Amino acid sequence: MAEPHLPERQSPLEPEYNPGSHGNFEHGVDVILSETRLGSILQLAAWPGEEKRLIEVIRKVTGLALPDGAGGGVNNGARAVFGFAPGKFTVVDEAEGLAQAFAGLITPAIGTLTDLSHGRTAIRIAGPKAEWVMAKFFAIDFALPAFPLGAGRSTNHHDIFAQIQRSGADQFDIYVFRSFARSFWKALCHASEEVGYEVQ
Amino acid sequence: MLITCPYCGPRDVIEFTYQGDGNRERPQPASQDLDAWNAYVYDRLNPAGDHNEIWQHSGGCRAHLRVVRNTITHEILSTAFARGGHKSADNKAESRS
Amino acid sequence: MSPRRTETGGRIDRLRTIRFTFDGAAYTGHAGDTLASALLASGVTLFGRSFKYHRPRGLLSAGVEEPNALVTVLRGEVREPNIPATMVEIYDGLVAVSQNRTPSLAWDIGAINQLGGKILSAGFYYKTFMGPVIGPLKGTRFWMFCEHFIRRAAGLGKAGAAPDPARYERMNAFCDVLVVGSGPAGLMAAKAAADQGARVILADLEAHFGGSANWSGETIDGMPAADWAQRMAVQLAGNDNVRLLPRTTVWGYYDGNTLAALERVTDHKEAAAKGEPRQRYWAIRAGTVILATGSFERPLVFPGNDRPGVMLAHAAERYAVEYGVLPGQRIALFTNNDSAYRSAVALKKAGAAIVAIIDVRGDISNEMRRLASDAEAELLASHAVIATEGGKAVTGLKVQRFDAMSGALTGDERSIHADSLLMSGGWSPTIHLASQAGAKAGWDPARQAFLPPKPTQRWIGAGAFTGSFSTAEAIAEGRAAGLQAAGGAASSAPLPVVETLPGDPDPAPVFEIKAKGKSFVDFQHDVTAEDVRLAHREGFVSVEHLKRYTTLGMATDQGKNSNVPGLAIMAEALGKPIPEVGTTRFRPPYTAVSIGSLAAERFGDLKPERLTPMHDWHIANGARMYSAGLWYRPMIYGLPGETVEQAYVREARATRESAGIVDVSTLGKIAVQGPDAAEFLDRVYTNMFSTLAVGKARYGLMLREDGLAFDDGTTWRLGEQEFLMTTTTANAGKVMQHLEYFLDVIWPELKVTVTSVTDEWAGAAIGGPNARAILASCVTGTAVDNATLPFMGIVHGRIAGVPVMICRLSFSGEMAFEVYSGAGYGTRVWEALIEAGKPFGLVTYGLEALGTMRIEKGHVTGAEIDGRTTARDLHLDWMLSKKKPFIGSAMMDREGLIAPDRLELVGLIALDNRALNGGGHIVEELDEANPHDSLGHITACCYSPALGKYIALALVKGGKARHGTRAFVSDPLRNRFGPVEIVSNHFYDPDGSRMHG
Amino acid sequence: MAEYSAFSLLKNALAGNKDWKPAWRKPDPKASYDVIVIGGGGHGLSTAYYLAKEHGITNVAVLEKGWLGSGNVGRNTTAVRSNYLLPQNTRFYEHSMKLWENLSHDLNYNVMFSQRGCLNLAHTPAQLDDYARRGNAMRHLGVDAELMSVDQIKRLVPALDVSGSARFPVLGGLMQPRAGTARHDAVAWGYARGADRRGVDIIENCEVTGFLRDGGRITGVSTTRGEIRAKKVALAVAGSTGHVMQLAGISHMPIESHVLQAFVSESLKPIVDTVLTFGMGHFYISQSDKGGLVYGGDLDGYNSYAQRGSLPIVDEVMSEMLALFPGLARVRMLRSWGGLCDMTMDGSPIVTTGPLPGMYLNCGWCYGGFKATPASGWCFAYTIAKDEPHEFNAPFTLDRFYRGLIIDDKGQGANPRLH
Repeated sequence: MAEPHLPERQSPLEPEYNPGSHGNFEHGVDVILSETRLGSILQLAAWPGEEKRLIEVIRKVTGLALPDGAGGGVNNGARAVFGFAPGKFTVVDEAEGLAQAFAGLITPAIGTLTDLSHGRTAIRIAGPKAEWVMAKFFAIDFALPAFPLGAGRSTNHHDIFAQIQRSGADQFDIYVFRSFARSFWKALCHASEEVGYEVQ
Repeated sequence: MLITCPYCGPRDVIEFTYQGDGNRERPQPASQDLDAWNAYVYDRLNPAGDHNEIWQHSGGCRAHLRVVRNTITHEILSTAFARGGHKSADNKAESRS
Repeated sequence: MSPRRTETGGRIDRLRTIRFTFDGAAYTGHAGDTLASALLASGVTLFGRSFKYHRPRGLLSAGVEEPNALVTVLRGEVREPNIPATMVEIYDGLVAVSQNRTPSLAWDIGAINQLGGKILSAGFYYKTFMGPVIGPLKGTRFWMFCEHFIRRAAGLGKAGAAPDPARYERMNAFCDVLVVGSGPAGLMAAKAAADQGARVILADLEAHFGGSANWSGETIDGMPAADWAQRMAVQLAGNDNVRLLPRTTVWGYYDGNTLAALERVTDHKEAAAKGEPRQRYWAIRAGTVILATGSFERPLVFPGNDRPGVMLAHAAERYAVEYGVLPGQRIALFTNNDSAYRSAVALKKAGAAIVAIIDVRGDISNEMRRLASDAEAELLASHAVIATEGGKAVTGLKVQRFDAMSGALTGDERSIHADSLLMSGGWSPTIHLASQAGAKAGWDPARQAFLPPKPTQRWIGAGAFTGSFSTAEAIAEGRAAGLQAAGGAASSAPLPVVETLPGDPDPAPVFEIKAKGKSFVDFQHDVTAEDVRLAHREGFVSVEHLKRYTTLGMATDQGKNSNVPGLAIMAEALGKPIPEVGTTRFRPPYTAVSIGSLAAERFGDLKPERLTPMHDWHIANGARMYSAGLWYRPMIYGLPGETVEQAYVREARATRESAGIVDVSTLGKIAVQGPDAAEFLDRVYTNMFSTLAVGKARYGLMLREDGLAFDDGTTWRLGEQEFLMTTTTANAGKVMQHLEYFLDVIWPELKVTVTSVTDEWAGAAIGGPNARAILASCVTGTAVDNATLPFMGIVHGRIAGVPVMICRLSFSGEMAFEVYSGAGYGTRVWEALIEAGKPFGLVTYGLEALGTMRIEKGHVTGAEIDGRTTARDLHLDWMLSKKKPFIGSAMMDREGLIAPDRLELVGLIALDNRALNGGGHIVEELDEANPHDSLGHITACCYSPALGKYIALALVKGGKARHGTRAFVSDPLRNRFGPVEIVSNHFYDPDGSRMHG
Repeated sequence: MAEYSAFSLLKNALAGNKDWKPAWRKPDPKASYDVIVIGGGGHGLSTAYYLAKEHGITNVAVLEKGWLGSGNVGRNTTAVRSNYLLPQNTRFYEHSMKLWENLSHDLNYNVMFSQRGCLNLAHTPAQLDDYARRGNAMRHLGVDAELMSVDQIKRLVPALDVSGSARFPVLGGLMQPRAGTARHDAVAWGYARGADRRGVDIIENCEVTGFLRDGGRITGVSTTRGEIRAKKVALAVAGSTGHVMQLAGISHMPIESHVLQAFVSESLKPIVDTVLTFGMGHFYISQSDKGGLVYGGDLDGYNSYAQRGSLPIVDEVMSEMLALFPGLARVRMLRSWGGLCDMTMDGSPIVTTGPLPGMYLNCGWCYGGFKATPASGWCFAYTIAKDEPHEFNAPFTLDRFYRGLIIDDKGQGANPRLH
């Protein structure tokens, strides 16, 4: 059932989204901030014991093979998946309609699918000081050995819950609740001023 | 204080919500034994020493954990998913307190 | 003569002159100076006034333990009070002022307190100021009258009201090894750990790494120790796995090897760079901590020991060697141990005359005698200082023969002319962090000091911290600690070679010289040896009683100088050894930390703002916003000149007459999915959900485990195994945790997932007689007529080209619909509805009108479900299923929850046609002068356009039984009294004909 | 023992302060007493004082495991108020307030009770209505309460940010003018001296290690200083109630022990002249006579007997403080410490006979212990002396939870960390 073409979604960041260089950029831009505006953000959950079957469905639909282990994940540019809780995975796609691709495959025997494409906002931070800026918010270890490429983490900054995937050696994708996204974005920009940042 | 979530690894206590005494047994839903309900809702084992507790990793994976923690030193002796079973294998809190 | 800058020497940059002011006078110093060293170099000896007696005080120390020289640093209007001058690095334009003096530091009227002398002894205030038992000053009045003046006299610096424009930041850090302190022990530890490949953080509270190496005058590996330290620091800086944190005080040792540190990032700079924080608060999770925090030199307690010019010996050495400043020209030293001899040699070398070394000990080693003669000092063994002379600066001192065993003074007094008196009472390891980490310190009778306890968390000690006071020991222990912390094997490689002056680390057990005059133990708080003995006499003998009764150790230096001497004096009074008096358990912080640093990134930004998808539309269209928890919601969309009441009455009336629309996106929404979802909801709600048909919604009520009402809302069955639960805005998070708890802990066998989807959906509720017509004109893909969309039915369609889900339910009591769309389309759908509503006069309404219409309908919200009410209290007992157990069912009928005198929900109508107030109480008999016998209170109130009356909901004893009776509103807080009629809470359209259509 | 007064102070000063006597004796325990009070904190000492003063029962021992006043009486933020919502609490705390108002005279010890008021700030209209409900409830019980406007608040506390641009602007507040602060240690010492002067034995460094029984009846205690018998054994060990009740064989109680941290800043010239609470979080502040800002916030939120706090609460409290006082960012926190709170299932205390024969129980003070000190001791003494509660403490039974007669001022249910 192909959806008819849908209009563009409104970004929650809009009035505060100011492309260009900011902060202490005269000394170099050390992080780049952007909203990735993904078409699909899904939560997939498997009943205990059904995780392997769910992972197999994810591979079939997205072509992404999840590595073993808690918080494991993988990212191929357009699509990404990572575990964020026992038996639970976030699967994203640049394109809309990923939920329909899973329709019928996540059977009641396996688990559930919840579409959060509107409810979560994806923010990317990239650059040599990405770890430094992230450490201002989250009490988790962002060093590469502790937080490997592709891996996912669930954490929070006070009231703001976040899922984070490392999508590059010095790049993180942060998923926050849409209603909090603007506040978090403002705080992220503020914290990035020290190192100089560019909004793309 | 750091609590090692079996899924997320060691995390700061700020990510967790305390859900109290983990030794309590909820009566069967249809039970009319008011004493048992009262004990479940109101009474707490409150030892000075090792204690079985429930914590939720509310700022992380949101799983509930069974944690054995010393209430005097705050040392955490073990953590496990609450889903795993009803009590921690070695109910130290009751034997030591 | 006075202090002066030496011609050469010191680690300051003599080519760079820095200009600053102190108490309005202009001074200069050099780059590398502290405010203390620069002022001392300019001849300043008077730095502050003490707390109680306002005695003139000079520098006691050169570091973080300074109790006397506290200043306020000004940055424009922003004030930073109580900063030790020893910790202020000067910069061009620095403005510092002295404190606790009127009108000036030199002439302070507060000094009159010194005349109070013995009346103002420890704890005197507990014994007086109680005032008369009768008359106008009875009770607390006389005390409060006195207190008014006491408060103004007390206090040190002044805080400001101007908001601090600086930025503060928190940084989360992780490392294998955290090294605290960068003296020779810390440097060796950091190097050894780093060489093993460990992630290392090295923190030191000073601006430069090196600790004692910077002023010890020793050589390490053939080079001056300071150069050796610098070379080590440079080497460490070159390692990727090492983070160096200068100007960083590790102040707290918390559970789980979590340490808190404060980095002063820009305090020493004229201005911060763009985005640069003033201070950075490091929360460090360390695998192992190496405590190489060194030790403090202790003062000696003798009469006049607080006169400006009396200083700790090592501090003078530091001023001379590190800053090129001599505290005096003619220096005398008073000691109970060997370390002062090295100080004497250093000061002599820097150009001062050493007039005497007064040592309480009789048998002085030949090595020390040689050092004394190197310093060309007269050595007075078995002597003690019994007085100092001078006004606001030392001009001389008196000594007498002293027996260290008995403490007896004998023989003639002798005067010595000196402009500086240096003292050394032995050394106390800086064990604060180890003590914070959880264990009790142990007394070492040889060192006459408390040594660190056995570790209760993962730390290793090294250097003077452990009582190993020599640099050679520090270097060996540092390397061993670093290797151990990083998991490396012990090394037998040769250690750096230290060349130093000789010295025995053990002092004589002499803390106090008992002679006539005030001998200070706690300098800042003016606690004297006599005060300690008074505390003993009155029975305040345990260490905590001593502290609390005399305020010993409660000053800004936290007892760093006074703790051990105070205990020693009490121990002597009790005739017990020192450890039996007790040891102080140190608590965070090690040194005072700015409140701004702790608030960090939340300073000026306490809580995030939660915004609905239509937020910007509301602002652009004149909504006045209401802060509800973290959310912002429209309160009214006021027209020019309208009052709040006029606006909500217009909005509510227009809704009832035609149609209105309100943003309901903030309602909590939880996806409840899985094969057991219906069963789960049956257990969670008081009423049945398994019987709900797909495509229908039902109003549900939840109780807490204890049987009281918890939350309510509608839940929609979207599929056989898929529900969308809505909760009240305020309780969304609590309900989510409640559900998760039961699924995870109580009923893990249920196959259900719950997911917060509050933010996934934008919600608009459109209600009123024309609501259906408006919808019909803009919805495609579905009909919205009564057959297709009956009451509590759900349909899917499109508005403005985007998918929407519409449920026909009503909070306003009108024919109403909730329209949900993906949040990214929220504004688009909202605008389409507004456009479609134009022909019908659709109004946007806010929380006030929403509240008005719900009061008219008698629906409950958080004001009534306040955690103390039951379903019966709220007349919701019809929702309590008798067919199944549910959470709270077993507990809800206990005697206290069904008692006849409980508060019950009723409606009220103001009979005097005046507005009622939320929180007003209800009484049977009005007594404005002495209100009494409250029956209950108003939970919500409004002007009802539908009834043309001021109405309210209230919780009132007796409830229904009072319907139709008269009572009074009694609101003394707002002086609102008047008659009301008690009626049913269902004011308007009680049989629901309007919403059923 | 000498009365304290300005005159005695002067006389002693002229004598070089050599003649002052201990504020209380340090006796060895006797073999038996009429009443043993376990716990030499504020409540235990005030209980002993009022047993002697009001009921003439002077053959009393107060047993303290450490130094007198080492528990919460010396670890609190010193606020005294009776601004509760529910009448059971308001009546009790108002009785306490009346005792406070005359306490320095009563004890001949200046406890420095200063009625500088307690102001609860409101930040939304709904909160203001909520406070009005509470204030009116107080007024209907004869307790003072008034609403303050933003302008009045600004005049009272000029350093407070009352600008509309604050994240949570101040809309008004509920003031209890008779509330205030007292010098916490002085309360313990004053009661100790008062009880001692009436013959009570105060025995420090005497830890109870078990209970003596005759059949089901409690007949005394074993201690680190030997066995001591008594006709009545009264517990006033809030913070350690769970632990001590276990010694009596009662393993479960409707109580959890939690850590509450408190903080003090360096001394400042006067800047906060009342007791102030923040409405959009959990923060309260006052300023001591010495000039330190004394403040605190929420519980750490988990069971603890450690008297040591955790870092997240430190950050939270400071953040809330600066939301109210942005000018204090450069002021420095000097000390932090933790106290152990008996948190009950409804946030209200337990002062009752039993639960075992011969035993009397005073516990569950949650945050309210310090301000309750006089009334707690007064009511507990009454209950011990008469074997029945006074009407002020009659609602504070142990079985009220089970019977649904809960006194839940905050409406949080059986979740102790939220009270």
